[in-house]
Amino acid sequence: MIGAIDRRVIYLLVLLGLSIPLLKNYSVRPAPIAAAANLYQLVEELPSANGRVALIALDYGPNLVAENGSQARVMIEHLMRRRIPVVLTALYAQAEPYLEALPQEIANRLMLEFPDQRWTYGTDWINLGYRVGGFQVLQSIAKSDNLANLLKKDARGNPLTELPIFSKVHTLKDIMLVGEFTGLVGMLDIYLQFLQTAEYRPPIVHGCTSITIPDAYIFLDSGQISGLLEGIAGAAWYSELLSKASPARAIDESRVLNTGLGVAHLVVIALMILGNLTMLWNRRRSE
Amino acid sequence: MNYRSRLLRLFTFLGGIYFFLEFVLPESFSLAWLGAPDTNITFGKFTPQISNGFITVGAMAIGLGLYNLLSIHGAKVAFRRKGWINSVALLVGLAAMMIVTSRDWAGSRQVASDTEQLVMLRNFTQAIAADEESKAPVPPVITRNAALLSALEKTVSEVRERVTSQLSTLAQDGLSPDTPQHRVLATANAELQVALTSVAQLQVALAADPASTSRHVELATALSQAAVAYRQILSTAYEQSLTKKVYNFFFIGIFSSLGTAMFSLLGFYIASAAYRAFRVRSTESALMIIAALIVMLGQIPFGMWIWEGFPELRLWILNTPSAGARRAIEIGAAVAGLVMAFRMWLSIESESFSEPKK
Amino acid sequence: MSWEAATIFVGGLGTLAIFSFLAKENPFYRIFEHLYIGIAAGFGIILTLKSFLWPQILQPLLGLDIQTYPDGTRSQAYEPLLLLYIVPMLFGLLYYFIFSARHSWLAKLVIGFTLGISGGAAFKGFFNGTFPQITGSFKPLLVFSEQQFDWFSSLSNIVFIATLLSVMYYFFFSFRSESRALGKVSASGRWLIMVCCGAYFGSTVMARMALLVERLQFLMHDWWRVVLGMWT
Amino acid sequence: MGLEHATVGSLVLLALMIAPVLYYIHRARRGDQLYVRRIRAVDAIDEAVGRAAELGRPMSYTTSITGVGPLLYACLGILYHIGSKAALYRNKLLSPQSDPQVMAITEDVLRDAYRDQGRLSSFEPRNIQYLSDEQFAFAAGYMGLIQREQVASAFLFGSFAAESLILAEAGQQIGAMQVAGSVNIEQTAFFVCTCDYTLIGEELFAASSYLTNEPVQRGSLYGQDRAKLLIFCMIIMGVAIATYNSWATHSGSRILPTIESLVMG
Repeated sequence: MIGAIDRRVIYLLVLLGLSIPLLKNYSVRPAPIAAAANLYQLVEELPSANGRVALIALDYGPNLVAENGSQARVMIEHLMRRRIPVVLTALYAQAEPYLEALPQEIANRLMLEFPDQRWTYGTDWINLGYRVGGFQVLQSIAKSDNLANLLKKDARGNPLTELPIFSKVHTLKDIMLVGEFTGLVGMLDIYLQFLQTAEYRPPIVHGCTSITIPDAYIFLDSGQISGLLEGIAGAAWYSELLSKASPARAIDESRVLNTGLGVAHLVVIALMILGNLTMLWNRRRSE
Repeated sequence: MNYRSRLLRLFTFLGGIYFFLEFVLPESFSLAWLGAPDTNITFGKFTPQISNGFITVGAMAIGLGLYNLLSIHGAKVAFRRKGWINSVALLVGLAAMMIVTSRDWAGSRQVASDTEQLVMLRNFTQAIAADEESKAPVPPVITRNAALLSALEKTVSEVRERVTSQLSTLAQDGLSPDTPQHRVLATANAELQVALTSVAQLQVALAADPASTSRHVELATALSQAAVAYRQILSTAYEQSLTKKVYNFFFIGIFSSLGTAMFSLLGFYIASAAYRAFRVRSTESALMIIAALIVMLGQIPFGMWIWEGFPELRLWILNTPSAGARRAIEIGAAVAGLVMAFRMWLSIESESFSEPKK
Repeated sequence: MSWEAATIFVGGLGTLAIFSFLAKENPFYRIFEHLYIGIAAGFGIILTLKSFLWPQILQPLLGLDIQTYPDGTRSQAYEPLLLLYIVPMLFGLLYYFIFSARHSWLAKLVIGFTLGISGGAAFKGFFNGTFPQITGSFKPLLVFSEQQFDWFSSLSNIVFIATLLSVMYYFFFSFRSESRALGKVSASGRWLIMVCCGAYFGSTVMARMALLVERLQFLMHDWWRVVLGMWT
Repeated sequence: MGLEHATVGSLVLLALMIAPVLYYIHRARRGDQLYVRRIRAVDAIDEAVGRAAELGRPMSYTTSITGVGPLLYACLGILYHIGSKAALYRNKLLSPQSDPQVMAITEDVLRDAYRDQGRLSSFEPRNIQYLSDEQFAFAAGYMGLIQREQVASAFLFGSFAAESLILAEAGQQIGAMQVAGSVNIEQTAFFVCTCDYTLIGEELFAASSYLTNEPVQRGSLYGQDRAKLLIFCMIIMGVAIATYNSWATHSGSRILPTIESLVMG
């Protein structure tokens, strides 16, 4: 009778199943994802020179960076290419380093791609840093008629009145798009619940991890969010569209990651089949 | 029911009353029907401040966690109980991270307070012009302009000195010219020099005509541009500083890599869960396995090779049956949560566990 | 070795310590577990100060955000109402009475107050969070698009509503029903929950594996390069 | 649009949902017998406590990253029950914590449980350990703790995120009997795969009324079912209206006033 396989053997199988494709940097074209294509179109058609900003919330930590990080990267890059000012913030403490590092990394890459152009802090993006208080922060932002006065300073301690981006931003109406990237339970709900007033509700687009895809679809279906990036698959297809639009763009890592994941799924499916075979084998042997 | 439990019920009620009233009452209402003159009260006017107050109450509790850690692990170290070395590692990590994070905080606040000098002068220039029109009870314009000029003199020279020393230390530390940081520093420095020269010209004009405030608007804009560029230089320089590098060593090196490593354990655990639990024993488990297989095949490129309809079917299963089940569970939990919130707020609790007995 | 290389090296070391738990709970894992808890606590405390208590409460309270101009006048007058923030700060200190057996009831006051806050806020939360979900479920069973009967959407809506109602019915606790039909509805409710669980399990494989793939990539490329750099 | 302030419709709906709860609590207090069906997983809690007592190994109870709120309040009912049994059988109950406020509340409830069993002297605050408010530092601490203590029964109740499978697998690896309950459907899938018994969604809220069998809790559960029945019928009505609108106009424009417009104004 085949005893159940020891879990350490299973862990080893998973390790081998994943490491081999990664060693050879093996990657295939990602599967087209409709929601990612619609979101790309939505960002493409945003008016860019009216001083209104895109509020990007990075509510993920080191544990979710693989999926949410890739999504935020492709969307912020698209906004920066279209010269739409980006205001970054987070209601999740662990997002602090990404709020600083991510836009700078994208700006550096864009500056390498376009040596004559500049993307600098204060004019193309600013970082409001991590804000304590969850829904109460969003409630105050929605209610405020002078955001610079309410939010006081950015993460680097500069008064917002000093930063060029904030010269035209006064109320919620000056935020023309909200991008919320998270896999945390209930985080998107508070943006949907509290970042709105009776007269104006900024369109909210969402980058979810694959575990929260089903919930995200409820909100997409009920119209509470206007766009969705589903896990790394969404980011990989968005990145594919960006590369089509600007061929000089370097391939980012979402493509290799997407392939590695495909292999990982096959390992899990094989284990499920193996589990059932062992059970059937034992049952037939015991009769 | 002794006075203590009555006091507890009162405090619990007070906790929730603000948000309840803020929801129930309309945006603004007048007490005219009470005979009071046409008072128009907007109840939610102080919501941000009151919310901050509520968050402050919760923030005070951070010491509890610290006390618990220090007492448990401190005792282990003091009495050399089993595994005391690990407690030493914990306490060292705690102390080191507090020091490193507060040094990093101080560093970035230093950048802000250095730039504050230029911003303060800009505000002062605007205040002189504004107060003069509004005839505010302030010292006469001439003395204020004189104070402004001497302060400008001192600050501008400080800024120039600081920038040159900052750029030279960065060059020594080997910040190579082709890095984006270097390019950003170069452009920021160029903008700063332009702004400072126009400030100098306006200083001369102001010295020549100390009573006028006609050039103050120009001076204010020049000072603003200088502040923005100066801030850019200082913050980019701070990124390369030792404090920031040590902070990154602890935060990115240990804290977030351990977090990412913990999360990635799930990759192994999900495989062992799939092997152990996904066995066809009943209709229920069969349905579960079929749904899982379809969804998995629908989200990987390889699934497409077997049948290109998988992503469609995956979306349908996620959108229809599982969305319906999920929404039913969520509605049920929300109703239960609402009822529990109501009972909790009005302290309609069971006799068993939250009656403070004598 | 530069600080960047040291950061990558210690990151890889920590990752291997965590992975060693897969074999067995061991001292290498234990030391990093405790280090991780200590660092997380240290970071959490300073972060609460840095991002909330100092900028939003203490700095305005102490008037440190007011600039004094060279001629002695001030950028803004001190707002005395800010002193009210002292009340929640003192009230929050009641938490520490939890440690004294005799006065622990004082801690109950602030605990009750905090429970009350989330209780009071739940009503608005229900109408903005859950109610749109309820109204979002009012899907027509017969769907027409451009005057044409759209059988696929109608079928999907019927399945959606049937699932929603049968799972909701499964969660009724106090209805006593002997009728076989209602028994069937409740049983199908449980089956559909299982389908939902299976679907979620499948969709989470992507997320879990995503990070494992990223971690392995980090170990194999970045970390390995630093380790080789140390030897040569 | 969002509902900034309550409309008349929303207040009426709120009253209609709360009224049956108050009414049935009153009736339950008066002593009326209200039928409430059993949930298998709730009986498993006592089974697990008994197992730990027999084996003489500790138990663990965690609400992981659940914050202060109605859900935590429901979990406290179960904590009180398990704490009382732990006091009765003199069995060690470990409770790793991730939020200082929740830790204070947990200690408060367990102290009451031990006092009500007359065993306040054997209450060990040191078993309530603060690990970390960071999700995965907590998970790392939890994994190490229950493996070193060789826990016999593990209870996981509240709202979880990704760390749920780590906590459940850690218990599964040492053969602990695990009873879990979660409001998040994503984590329920993992608990179903790794734990012996799983409470799904609002069964977690109902659990404390089974364990304590108290009139207030039973009445509240009974009334809550009526509130859900109201929503159940509202959905049926809403679907009927939507179907009629769609059928009558072949397009989807609205004739009959939708429930949404009534409530949201």
